[in-house]
Amino acid sequence: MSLQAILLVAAALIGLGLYGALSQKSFVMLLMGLELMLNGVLLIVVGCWSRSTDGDPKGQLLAIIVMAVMAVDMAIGFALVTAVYRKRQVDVIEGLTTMKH
Amino acid sequence: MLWMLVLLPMLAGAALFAAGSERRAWLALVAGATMAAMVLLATFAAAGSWHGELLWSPMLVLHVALTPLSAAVALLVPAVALPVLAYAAFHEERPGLRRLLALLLLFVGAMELLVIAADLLTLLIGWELVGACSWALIAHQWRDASRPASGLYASVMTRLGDLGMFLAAMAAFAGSGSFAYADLAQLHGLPLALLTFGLLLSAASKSGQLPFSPWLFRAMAGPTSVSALLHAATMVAAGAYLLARLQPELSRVAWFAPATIAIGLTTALAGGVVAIVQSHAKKLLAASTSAHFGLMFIAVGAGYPAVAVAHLVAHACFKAPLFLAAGIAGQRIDGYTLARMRLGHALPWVATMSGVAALALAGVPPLGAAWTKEAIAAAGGQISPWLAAAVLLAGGLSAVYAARFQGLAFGFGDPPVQAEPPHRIERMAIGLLALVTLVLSLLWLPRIRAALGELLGVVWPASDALALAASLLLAALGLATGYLLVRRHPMLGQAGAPAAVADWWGLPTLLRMSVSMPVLLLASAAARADDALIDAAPRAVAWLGRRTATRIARDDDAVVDRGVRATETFTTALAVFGRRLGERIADGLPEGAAALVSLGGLDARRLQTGLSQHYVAMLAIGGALLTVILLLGS
Amino acid sequence: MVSGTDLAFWTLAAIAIVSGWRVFRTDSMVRSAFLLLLSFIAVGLIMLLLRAPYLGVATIFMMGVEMMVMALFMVMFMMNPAGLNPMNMVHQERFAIVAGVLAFAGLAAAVWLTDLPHHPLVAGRPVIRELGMELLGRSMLIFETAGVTLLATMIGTVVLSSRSGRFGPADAGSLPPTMTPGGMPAGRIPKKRSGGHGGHGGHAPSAASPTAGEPAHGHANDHPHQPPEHHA
Amino acid sequence: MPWLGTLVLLGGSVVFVAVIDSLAFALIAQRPPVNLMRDALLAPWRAVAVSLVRQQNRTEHPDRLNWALAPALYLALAGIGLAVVPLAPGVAVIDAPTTVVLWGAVETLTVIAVFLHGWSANAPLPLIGAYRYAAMGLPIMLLSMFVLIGTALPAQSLSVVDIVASQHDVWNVLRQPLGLFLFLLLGLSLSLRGPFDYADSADLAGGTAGEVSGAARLTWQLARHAMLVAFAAMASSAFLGGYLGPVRAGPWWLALKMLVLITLLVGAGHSLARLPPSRMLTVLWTVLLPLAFLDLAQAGVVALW
Repeated sequence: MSLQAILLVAAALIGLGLYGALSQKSFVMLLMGLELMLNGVLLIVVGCWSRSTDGDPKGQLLAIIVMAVMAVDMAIGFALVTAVYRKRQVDVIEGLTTMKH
Repeated sequence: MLWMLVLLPMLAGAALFAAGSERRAWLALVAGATMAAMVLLATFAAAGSWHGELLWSPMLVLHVALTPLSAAVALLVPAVALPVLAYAAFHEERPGLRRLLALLLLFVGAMELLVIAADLLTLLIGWELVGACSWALIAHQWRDASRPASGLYASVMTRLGDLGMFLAAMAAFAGSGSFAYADLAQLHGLPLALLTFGLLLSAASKSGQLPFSPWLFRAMAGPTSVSALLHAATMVAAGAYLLARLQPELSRVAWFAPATIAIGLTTALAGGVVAIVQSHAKKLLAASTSAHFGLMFIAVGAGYPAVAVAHLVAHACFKAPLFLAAGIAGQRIDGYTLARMRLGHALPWVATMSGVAALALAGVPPLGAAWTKEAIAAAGGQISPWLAAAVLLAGGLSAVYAARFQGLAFGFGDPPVQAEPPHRIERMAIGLLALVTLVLSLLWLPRIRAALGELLGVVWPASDALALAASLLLAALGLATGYLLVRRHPMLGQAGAPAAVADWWGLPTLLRMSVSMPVLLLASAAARADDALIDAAPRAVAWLGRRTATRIARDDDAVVDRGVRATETFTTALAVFGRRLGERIADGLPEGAAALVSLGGLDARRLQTGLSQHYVAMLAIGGALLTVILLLGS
Repeated sequence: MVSGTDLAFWTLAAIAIVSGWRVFRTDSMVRSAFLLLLSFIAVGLIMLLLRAPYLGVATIFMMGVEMMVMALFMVMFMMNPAGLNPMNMVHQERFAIVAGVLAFAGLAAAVWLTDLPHHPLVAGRPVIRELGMELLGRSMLIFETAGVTLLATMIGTVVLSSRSGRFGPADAGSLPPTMTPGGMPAGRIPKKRSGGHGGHGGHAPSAASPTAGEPAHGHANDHPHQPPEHHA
Repeated sequence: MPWLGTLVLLGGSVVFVAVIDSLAFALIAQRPPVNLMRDALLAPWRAVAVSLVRQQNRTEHPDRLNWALAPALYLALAGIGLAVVPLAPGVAVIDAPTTVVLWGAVETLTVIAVFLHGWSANAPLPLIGAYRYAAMGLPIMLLSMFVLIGTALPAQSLSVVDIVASQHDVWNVLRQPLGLFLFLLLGLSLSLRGPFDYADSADLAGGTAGEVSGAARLTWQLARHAMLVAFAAMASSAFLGGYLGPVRAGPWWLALKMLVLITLLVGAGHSLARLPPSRMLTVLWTVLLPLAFLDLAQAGVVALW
């Protein structure tokens, strides 16, 4: 279980997440893609903390912050989805066409 | 524990402000209870000789401690503030009342800090806090634009003196490496002289001595209770108290005593005359404050700080009720012009109490203030009989304006207009202070006086029967003169020369004439000299340069012209060529660029699809590009 | 030679990646959510292997809640509530695949080409205590900032998702779509206004309680924001 | 061998739960006299036998995998929950420094297990039960975590072993009396019981378990009982001093406390009425959750003092 292996797994998760975020039509699935990417980020942080920092507690702190970011991302994402749904009865990305000048 | 004396009112002020209630009774209760607690605390502190230290940094330690003298003042401050604050809660206007009370509490706390300070740094902190609070208090009714200006004026005036305080603190630190009073004894020579100069300057400015006196008039813009507190026990008292507290150290400088006496005497006499001709009730009292603090300066200069403090206490006890009474009278007629008052019928209780205080101001035995004035005269007499005489004369002057104040403000004029009597609390506040003034009469009893002297550890100056008789005579004469002035010239000081005198002998104008105008004149003269002298050289150089240039131009025409003709021929040829090929290039470049940009614009517009997934994709591509750029950069 | 830890790691890594992939390859969004949760749990267990016990368990704990909420939202906003019909909802898929592969390749190359430092955690170090000390000690400000951010998020979420009653009826945006153009909202029974009793017809129905007393929505009390029903 | 002890405890307590459940049912539903042998001691076994021979139910197009896995997950979670509880000083199957957080994860995943159980049947009533349970389970889980943090404060540790040890002088129920009450509500919710049974309630004709029968239903009931046992162990460890007792600390004290708590919870589950879900949600978010904050603040003050 070398650091390289951990980072490779994280890279795979990030790649999968990016694929999901780009390819999914549903807002909620898009959010899932983002979450999967953050999952990889979390793994990178914890892996680097455990393997290359002598266990500096700041690494754990960073992981906690990443978790907070995940929570914020989810909450705001769902709130936006709800707001969009209320306004336009839309739950897929294609339905939202007003974002241009 | 001694810090509590400072913290208690400050915390109470903050709590009062935060609590948010505007009810008068509640405000009076909190402020009064705080002051009562402080009186108790100060008593315990004096009895238990408390002291405290606060380690700010290894270099800076804040000390507080009580000497007998400072204990007396520390006790006086809350004792006077108690009735004044209660009065303020019921007298002042409703808007901002909570802020006023909170600030007053803060003010009292700052004053206490100043009083109990045992080193120059603590003193400086208290001093600055008092100054800041006074600014806020004078400018309390800020909706009237003139009041913040007055506050600023007073603040700047006293801040000028504060520079002296900074100078003193720096000198002390430079000389002894410490701020503590206890280490001031190590100072010698220049640092000691600087310390004395600085402290004298700041004390004179705070205590409204000449030439700083005018700020006291401007300070009258504040509410009545603020004036009462300012003049009786805080702020103004700080100057005289400071000199009395540090007199042993300062008197080691030879010129300290003469300088102090000179300042004090000038202010006492000039202030007395100003008060006599003043037509504004509060300003009359303000001028009298300056005069009486001048007397205290004399006592300190003569080497009797305890006498100065005794007079400070007596003065606080009669000046506060006078201000409070003036406030009630002023509220009744909506202004402070003495000639319009004559409220003896309308306000019998207030008039009586004010009468007691006015007698004390006049220095009529057996009131305590008379004895302290005698003591100052006796102290002065030890230096020179003339000084004693001058003090007695100043006392006579105060009898004149005391009689004038009482006669004009609370004389019996027109029958009273039916109006609501002052609030019970207001009357009680004045009554309480007048009662204390009466109680101070006990000072005439030798046994009490001896006991007090023992308590304070001082010897009172020996009194002189002749001086006492002269004083009585002068007081009687003064009262008679004042009465006559009331009868014959009620309008005195409203116009003409007396009016000019009433404004501190035109000192503010004088300051303007003697300081600002000369500076301006000097500046313009300097500018003119600059033009005439310094500009001459550049002008000469310029003239020379012009001459040379003309010469060179004339010589060169021949040579240069030939070259120009040749150039013309060449240029013509070039232009003919350019018309054929250049035209095409010059047109083609911008047009081609414009076509490209418009194409790019159209393409860029196509990017804006309004579909989020495309934006997300662009974000991803942008992120990737950024990464590549960063990689290439490293 | 393969140790037990290595074996566990590779197993968990495989679970994390495969379930992460299946998230976007399953027909049901609920299954997607729980597959994502499985991926998170696998990563959390990997964290346990990396001697980060608090972070690992906290990840599982937090993601459990988050994915439950996510599943609820899925069901709320998608076509088939139970999520058991086949479906494929993707766009620009080729581009997405290329982007994902490129991202992985780039990151993998970076990992491969970098000389990674190796200062592993010393065994027996009190990592949880250290984390606590860090959070409530030197990095208090950061931690508090995160807290304030979360608070702001809560407020923002409520503001964004609550009904806005300012420009029209309170439920103007939350009515279900119509089945026919210009028709009634789906699932609504038109209010019968029989004038038989009393006959004061000027009494407009209150917009605040549009569903009150409608038997078709008797169970709507459980779900204040009833999802639209698609009878496709 | 702590795991063996834990297993014994689990088995015994599950039987006890079944018996006491039947007894309570008999006492409430039937007229006395109750035949103790028939109605309490043998009734559970009879139910087991009936379940085993009954045919498996089928629905249209269910999610078979999750349907089968959900009861197993539920049972496994109950096992993990019980495993963090120490049987004697320092003796627990899982003795890690973060077992309280692990218990929180168990609570969370329980919500998911129940949701999956209802959802995967692909039938309306189980699905409604699943939704309702998810809506109820999240706030009550939040609440329980606040309460549990309150018990971790005096121990200055996130380990259940340390929490029990910290109650040597005074039990946590005395330090935060409100906490035990709030925590017991979680127990009702975790084991789908009584006033907090929004998943499998009778008004949904059995809710998430409405479409299962036979061995699958048996497993599900077993898991419910096991979860109640795990919860009782956790509650008695976190609030009532676990294995600690006046004389000779040991697992018997834990067992005794668990029996008391189980009896209490079963009784409450049978005798208390259920609120409508919307009202219960209001109560949870606006009354009970603030109460949990209050409890945590109070526990904090006590811990500091």
